[in-house]
Amino acid sequence: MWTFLRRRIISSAIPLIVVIVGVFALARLTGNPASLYLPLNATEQMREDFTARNGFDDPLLVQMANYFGGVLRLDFGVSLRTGEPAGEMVLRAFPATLQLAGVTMLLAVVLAVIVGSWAALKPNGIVDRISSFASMAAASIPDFWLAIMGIWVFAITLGWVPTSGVSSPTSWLLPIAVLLMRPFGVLVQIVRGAMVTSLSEPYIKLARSKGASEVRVVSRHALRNAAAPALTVAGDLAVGLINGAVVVESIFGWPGIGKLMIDSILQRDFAVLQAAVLLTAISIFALNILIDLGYAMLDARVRPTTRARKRRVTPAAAQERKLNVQPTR
Amino acid sequence: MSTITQTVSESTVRAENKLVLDVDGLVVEIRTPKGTLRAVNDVSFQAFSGRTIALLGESGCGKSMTAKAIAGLLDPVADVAGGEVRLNGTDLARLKPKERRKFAGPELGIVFQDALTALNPVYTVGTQLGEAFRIHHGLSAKAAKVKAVELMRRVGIPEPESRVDSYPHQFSGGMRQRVLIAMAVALNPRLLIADEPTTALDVTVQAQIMALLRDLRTETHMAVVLITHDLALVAEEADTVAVMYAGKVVETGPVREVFARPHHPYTRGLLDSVPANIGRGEDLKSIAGSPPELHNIPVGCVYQSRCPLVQDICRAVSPPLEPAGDDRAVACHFSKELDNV
Amino acid sequence: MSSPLANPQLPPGGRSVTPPSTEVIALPRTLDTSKPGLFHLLLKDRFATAAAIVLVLVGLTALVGPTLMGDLATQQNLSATNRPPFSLAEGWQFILGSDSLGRSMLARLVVATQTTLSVALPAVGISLVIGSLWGVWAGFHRGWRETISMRIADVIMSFPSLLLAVVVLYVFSPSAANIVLILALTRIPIYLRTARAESAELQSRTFVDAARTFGTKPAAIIRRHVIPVVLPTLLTLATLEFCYVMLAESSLSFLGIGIQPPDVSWGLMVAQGRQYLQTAWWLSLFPGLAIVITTVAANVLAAWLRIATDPAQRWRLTLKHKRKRFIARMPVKEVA
Amino acid sequence: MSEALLDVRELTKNFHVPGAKGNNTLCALDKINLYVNRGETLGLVGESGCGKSTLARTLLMLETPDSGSVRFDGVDPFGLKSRELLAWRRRVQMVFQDPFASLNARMTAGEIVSEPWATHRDLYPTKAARQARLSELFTLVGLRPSDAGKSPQEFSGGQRQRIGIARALALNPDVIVLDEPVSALDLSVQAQVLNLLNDLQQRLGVAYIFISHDLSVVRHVADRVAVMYLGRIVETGTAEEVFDRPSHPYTAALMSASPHLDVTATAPRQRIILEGEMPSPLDPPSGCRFRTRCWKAQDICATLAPEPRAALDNPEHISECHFPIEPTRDEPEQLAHAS
Amino acid sequence: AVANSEPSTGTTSADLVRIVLPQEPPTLEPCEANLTSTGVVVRSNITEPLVERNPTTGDLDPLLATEWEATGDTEWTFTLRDDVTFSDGTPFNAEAAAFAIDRAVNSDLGCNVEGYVFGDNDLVVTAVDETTLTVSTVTPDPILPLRLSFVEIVPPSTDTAAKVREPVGTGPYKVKQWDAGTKLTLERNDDYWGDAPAYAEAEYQWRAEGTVRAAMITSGEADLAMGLGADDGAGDLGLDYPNNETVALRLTAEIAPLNDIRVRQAINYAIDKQGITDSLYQGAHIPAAQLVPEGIVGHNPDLKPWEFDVAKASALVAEAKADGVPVDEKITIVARNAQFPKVSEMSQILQEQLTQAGLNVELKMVDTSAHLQYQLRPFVTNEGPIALLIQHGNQAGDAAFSVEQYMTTTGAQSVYGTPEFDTRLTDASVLTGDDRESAYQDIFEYQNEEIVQFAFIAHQTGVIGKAAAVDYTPNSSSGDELRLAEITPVS
Ligand SMILES: Nc1ncnc2c1ncn2[C@@H]1O[C@H](COP(=O)(O)OP(=O)(O)OP(=O)(O)O)[C@@H](O)[C@H]1O
Ligand SMILES: Nc1ncnc2c1ncn2[C@@H]1O[C@H](COP(=O)(O)OP(=O)(O)OP(=O)(O)O)[C@@H](O)[C@H]1O
Ligand SMILES: [Mg+2]
Ligand SMILES: [Mg+2]
Repeated sequence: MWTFLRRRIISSAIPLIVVIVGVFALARLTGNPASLYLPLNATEQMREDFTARNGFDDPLLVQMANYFGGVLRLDFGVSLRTGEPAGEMVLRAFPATLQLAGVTMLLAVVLAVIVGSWAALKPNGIVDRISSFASMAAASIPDFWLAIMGIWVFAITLGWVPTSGVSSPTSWLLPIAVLLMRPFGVLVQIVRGAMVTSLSEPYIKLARSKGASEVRVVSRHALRNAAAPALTVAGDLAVGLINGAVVVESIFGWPGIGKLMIDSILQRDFAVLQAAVLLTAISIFALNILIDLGYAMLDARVRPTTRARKRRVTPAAAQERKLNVQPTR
Repeated sequence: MSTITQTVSESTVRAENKLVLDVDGLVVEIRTPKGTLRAVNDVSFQAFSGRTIALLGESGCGKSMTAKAIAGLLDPVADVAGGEVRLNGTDLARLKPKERRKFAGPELGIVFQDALTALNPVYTVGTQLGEAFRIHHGLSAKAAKVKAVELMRRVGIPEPESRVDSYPHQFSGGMRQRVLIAMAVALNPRLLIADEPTTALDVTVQAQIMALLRDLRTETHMAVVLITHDLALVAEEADTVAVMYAGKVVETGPVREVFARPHHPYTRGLLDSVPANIGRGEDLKSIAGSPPELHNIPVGCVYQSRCPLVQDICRAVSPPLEPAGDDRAVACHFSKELDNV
Repeated sequence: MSSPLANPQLPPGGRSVTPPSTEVIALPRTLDTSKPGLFHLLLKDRFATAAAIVLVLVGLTALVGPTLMGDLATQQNLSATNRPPFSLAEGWQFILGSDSLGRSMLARLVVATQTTLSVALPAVGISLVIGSLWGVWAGFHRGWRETISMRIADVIMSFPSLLLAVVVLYVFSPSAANIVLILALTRIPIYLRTARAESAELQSRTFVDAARTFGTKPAAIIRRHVIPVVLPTLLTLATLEFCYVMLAESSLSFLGIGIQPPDVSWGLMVAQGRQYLQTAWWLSLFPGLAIVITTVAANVLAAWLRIATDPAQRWRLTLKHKRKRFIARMPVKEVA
Repeated sequence: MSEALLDVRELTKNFHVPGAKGNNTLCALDKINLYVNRGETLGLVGESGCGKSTLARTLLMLETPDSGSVRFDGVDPFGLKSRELLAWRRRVQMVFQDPFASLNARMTAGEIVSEPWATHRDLYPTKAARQARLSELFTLVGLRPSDAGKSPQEFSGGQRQRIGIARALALNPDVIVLDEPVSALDLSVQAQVLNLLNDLQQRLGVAYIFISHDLSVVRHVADRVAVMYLGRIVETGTAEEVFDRPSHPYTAALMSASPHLDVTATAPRQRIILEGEMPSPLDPPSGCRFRTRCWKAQDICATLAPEPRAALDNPEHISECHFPIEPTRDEPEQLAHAS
Repeated sequence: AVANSEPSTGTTSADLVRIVLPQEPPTLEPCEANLTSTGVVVRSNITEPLVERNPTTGDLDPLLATEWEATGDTEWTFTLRDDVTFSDGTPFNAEAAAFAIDRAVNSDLGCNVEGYVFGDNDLVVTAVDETTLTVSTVTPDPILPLRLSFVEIVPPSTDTAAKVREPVGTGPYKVKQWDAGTKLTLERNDDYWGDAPAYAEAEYQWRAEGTVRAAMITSGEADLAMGLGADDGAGDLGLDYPNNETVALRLTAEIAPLNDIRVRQAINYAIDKQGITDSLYQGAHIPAAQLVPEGIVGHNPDLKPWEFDVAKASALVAEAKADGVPVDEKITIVARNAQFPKVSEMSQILQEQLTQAGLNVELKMVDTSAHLQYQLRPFVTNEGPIALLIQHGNQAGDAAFSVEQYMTTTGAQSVYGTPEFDTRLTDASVLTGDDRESAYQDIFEYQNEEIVQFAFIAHQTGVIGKAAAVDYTPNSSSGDELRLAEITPVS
């Protein structure tokens, strides 16, 4: 496992550098931030001073070299906007995002597993149809709209939760509910598909042949096998949450990394942007590695080259095989 | 056809062989886009303790469907539409799922056709072997594991203590098949259904597995329903045979007699297709054509399109399975004439 | 087996009198054609039919809507702003109310359909084509091509797409084409990864090996054997992505970097209507509904299409509801 | 032997198995020697995983060998460049085991059979010529030319295998490698396909390498037989020699293990039931590879790999064993059953 | 006096006033307090200037300085209070004042105040004694005290090399805690020299969405919400106040077709100012005729907004066209996203109305950074004629601040001027009293008649959401400096 980890970490390093270099270059394309940070009638001299002070007049490669040199010393530069070290700002914002994303994903997975499994028990049944519609609709509502609706209904009209902020435990409810929608909607589809597949696998019949109850069959046999595809998709969705809860964070005043990132983009606060991207990219790569580990834990198979002699493949058997590999929706 | 089954039973009940399974007029229907079709059409046979009955037939003739119907494990698209499946006198087909589960394991064990994929890949072999004890005897995980080791030893898996924590993929095909058999016989069922237990295996392993099954049968005196398409295997392993064609049983009887003197042209055709009996370079006698599609079964005899003896009556009237000598029965209008062809 | 002759399945008159009627099961003769037509199948599924109708309507709206209502959609009337919907007092064009500049909501929704689709469809299309071809190529050849492609996918996935949006939209110009570009670029990895996985699996299939034994070139094998097989999966994915892209476009609008007024898209309408949520809910609700309905319809239809075009799954669509238990248990003779 | 159509010498193929612990080199083919003459059938038998398919795939250049040589009509195909290679491709074709997996379900039967011509355009340059040849091929393998428009799902297993055979014949090859062509088929269909193959050989003079694990089938079709075990050919000879007077214990065990349709036998047959299973090719036994399951194994078998040895009475009957079975002395009863 | 059932968060007590801002202050650096986002928290709360402009009367009131007078052409002398200490205990004296002015105006910090209020020239600041301070300029500056009202006084311990995040000042409050990203709390400065403010603590939060800020007022989570729009949903809890901001289109009058004054006039005629204020701002905004609103020195009360007359506009365009002016040339309206409520709607109206007048108009919405490229020198010149939607706020109360920036030929934000106009402007800047007032009034009239660089739209009205539990009367400077001391609990 350690060799696996080492290999993965090494193989993630280059993409990571590419991401940072890309962000670095793209950010510089958005123009000199001088006018944003200097008084409206700043003189040419002031502009030049500003530019020189921040090293924006160096060739891009030199800037990059300086930056990476700093990163190696854990110096991520200073925010143009607040004058704070960018690293500190990012590390402060990141836990908020992580907590939000973590709780959201946890809930999404749990709910999706319950709803998805239930739907899979009777493909095309009434539960399936309803949950399919509902989850799809949930996933396609614009999040900011839902957020403001939620504030209006639950905070103002009903007064159950605070409108926004992080002041009390109840203030988690709305952001999570809003963020939950898309992961939940997508995951329900995936879990359902994987469960339909899993429930038609031969080992389910085997479990039934031992007299296992329906609950046992679903929860112990089908679910564990359906977990792998769901895990992969959940990983992708979590990446989305880590990278992009911008809208929800800015509406609810959630002091997270998404908000910080968009602010630093709009404010051309390059050091903060780069630090934020670096941190999120690292955590995304780490997440991917975790998912691979989780995958291995869920399923002991290393995809061996066991190749049974395929004798007498009947049309029905061929058909069944096909059914088994393809989730219906 | 019930008369026949009775005659069979009378002759075999002789010693200590008791009737364990009595399948009577079983009908299984499958709902498909092209309408409802009968994969198993009025199938009757019996299994006796300590004996092996083989269900023989070509691919798609309904063997597995019959097995699954008996075990109550039909796919959602298939239904038992008629007939009875009595296991020690209880009609399984009429039981509620919950009651039925009580039979699965202690009374009836089944080894599935797609054996190599039937084990759950994410649990250790020990966990899966112990599951039956946990379900039916309420054993703890630890006690179940002890039982699992015992079982593995019983089916001849070397070093069971160390292999009990292995995952299925770490086992070879033959070992997995042993595990599956172990699972099926875990609770000493009175009936074991083995659906093509060795089709995916090498001949050398097949020999091992069949030896194991024979030993287990002798040991626990269970009744075995062996499903296969391999004539030679039937010849060596089974006491009686039921030859199936397009969802129907076309001929039954003691293996030896049926193979020596088939009464049905289909049985005859099958025997003639075996290459071992023909020398190099000569043409084999194959059965021309192919089985009818289930959704398009003709009126009359199911075998009419391939039968060398076909006459007008075959196209109009389906021949019932009727007694034809000692312990034997055949569904053919012209079984008498067969020997003259 | 005490009384075998009392077998209830035997007709009372003995089997020689009446030919057993258990042989032929009543088949619905109308369904004789070996392949029920796709359209026919569609009509049998109420949900899929409804979805198809919705999509056809949306498509038609996008095509002819702007020519019919283009002027109406931009006609401002500052003295009749935020008129509530479902009133004919101002004329039929204000049946869905008017917006904050007194424009007809109906007309704007109609015109926005075209913009929305002309962003979402090309964005999905471009990323689908590029991602799929690339993924198929990478998966087919395995080795370094696969590794590098996957790393590139990683890079795109962990790249802040908003930055890209800001760069493209402010540094270049904020046009629909550029939004399409960004959305397409950032979604390429989705297809890339899926296509790669499927293609890597396919390249070891026997029929691909067979093609290799004729000396067929990889490009030809990909074209003939790989793409047709992965296409259904990718198309299903594309419909899910269609929803994502519409939402992403609306999020961009929320941040002010999406479709720029006076162009109008559903996403932009929701984004701009959000500040009127308490005073004029219809400004954001209707376009929001349009997004939801369209994506749900697209997904329902895609799910259906996938099953319908898959010979192995097609049967699922034609099944009637499970028969009641008592019918299933009826003796054979009564079935016939 | 020099005029053999296909001559394989010392062919070795290793796979690298990345996940495996310890040794990760899997020796799938270990110094294989065999030849095929024009118009004859070489049967290749052995248990699953012994390397039969790998050999077939290597002969078809789907895998590259690590060492050894393949000569086809005197040329080494692995040294050929594009145009010559394409020409060579025409002469060796393959029929696959699984008639369902080897046909692309999204193409029609006609498209499948004419697929090779898309690459070999000069073979039948005009559309009419291709059409004519297609009909001819369909007729040849016992299908109706009108079936060309159907998709594979609409055919039965035997018919599908016929399509596969027609596709292999499309380029008019000299050798067809048949990798378990009938093991997926039902008995009655198997008989039809075997008859077809026999018929084609007689008419076209094509040579077959017929891979199977079913001894009765091999016995029926093969002129000569090679028995493989764990990547090595342990015994070769004419079909009669090998089947009637097996010299390697493994061959004997194989034959003994396969069930027999012998309804006259009164007592259950005595059998050699081999212990255990084939060892992992990642970690083959030292010395003789079969020794772990061999009832005749002695100490020398563990230390010294047996050399190929010709039988006393027949130089073409070669086996690799320190203690070959002498038909006269050894296990007469078993051999009686095995024959 | 609680309007709404209280959710679990926070309580409205006399101890705490909760304010929600549109954005988090980047820093609390006093020398950048003229930036709205910083100043709204800092000014007159944490730090104080020497003198303070009364937003209602426009007069200068004493604060840390008790008296001031011009003691020469270019010199002003200030008499300072002697009873003031900074919140960290250091005493306030002329030394400290001189330090603070030096730091803000003469240092290399690049303070925003420096550029915004003082331009290029440095000041000479001398502490004569403990309570006397002289400030000299290079050229005579009649409004120097007004300018100095922007300089917040900090103790000499303040960093001179870098901007500070949490300053020390003499104000009624001091920073208690800043949970960056989440909230900022100020507490009462118990050593404050003046009257103690009503609230012991003030808590700032920030939400980007106007609707959310309004919702926090209605749900009782905040007492004051800044920067609302008319439709954000504050309802009765929203208080309108004139915020000194003026919205206008700034026309690149040197690029065809905008180089023809008839076209610029046509644009002015084409805009339905009243319609815009009525429909978008529920009549709260006032159609504008000049760059500064009432209450600013130099505002010309006689100027009437250009009448809305599409026919006239079209006629002018047609006339210009007949003279060969390329009126079909594309004119781009550039506006900044989220610059003020409904900026997008307003832009769309403008585009539509200019189009009605027969012009070819496109709309481009950009972000702040990009907007600044258009707004400031060097201007974007390669995109053809541009009508930039500007929002100008004169916080200082004197027209000089506006015209210097927007009307002189070299003004940082001025794209057009004439030498004659420049002379008028220079002359006006050194005048005082009524002369000054009428000079600027003339200037505004002159711009409308001869220059027409702008198409004025409206003087804006801000909306502050105010919970029923607090008393606060907003004034024209509320948006830039929200004086906590003026907030009191409802008794
Ligand atoms: N899910 C299904 N949908 C439609 N038809 C089915 C389904 N399952 C089985 N069938 C059909 O039912 C018939 C009987 O199938 P069954 O599996 O019992 O055959 P079998 O005799 O076991 O064949 P084999 O020897 O290949 O296992 C076949 O014709 C098959 O095509
Ligand atoms: N691509 C591969 N990579 C690694 N190992 C392989 C590969 N292909 C085959 N092998 C291994 O090589 C050995 C021989 O395989 P091969 O497929 O040739 O056996 P076979 O005799 O054809 O078996 P079967 O009868 O099951 O088809 C096996 O152990 C197999 O696992
Ligand atoms: Mg079967
Ligand atoms: Mg093989």
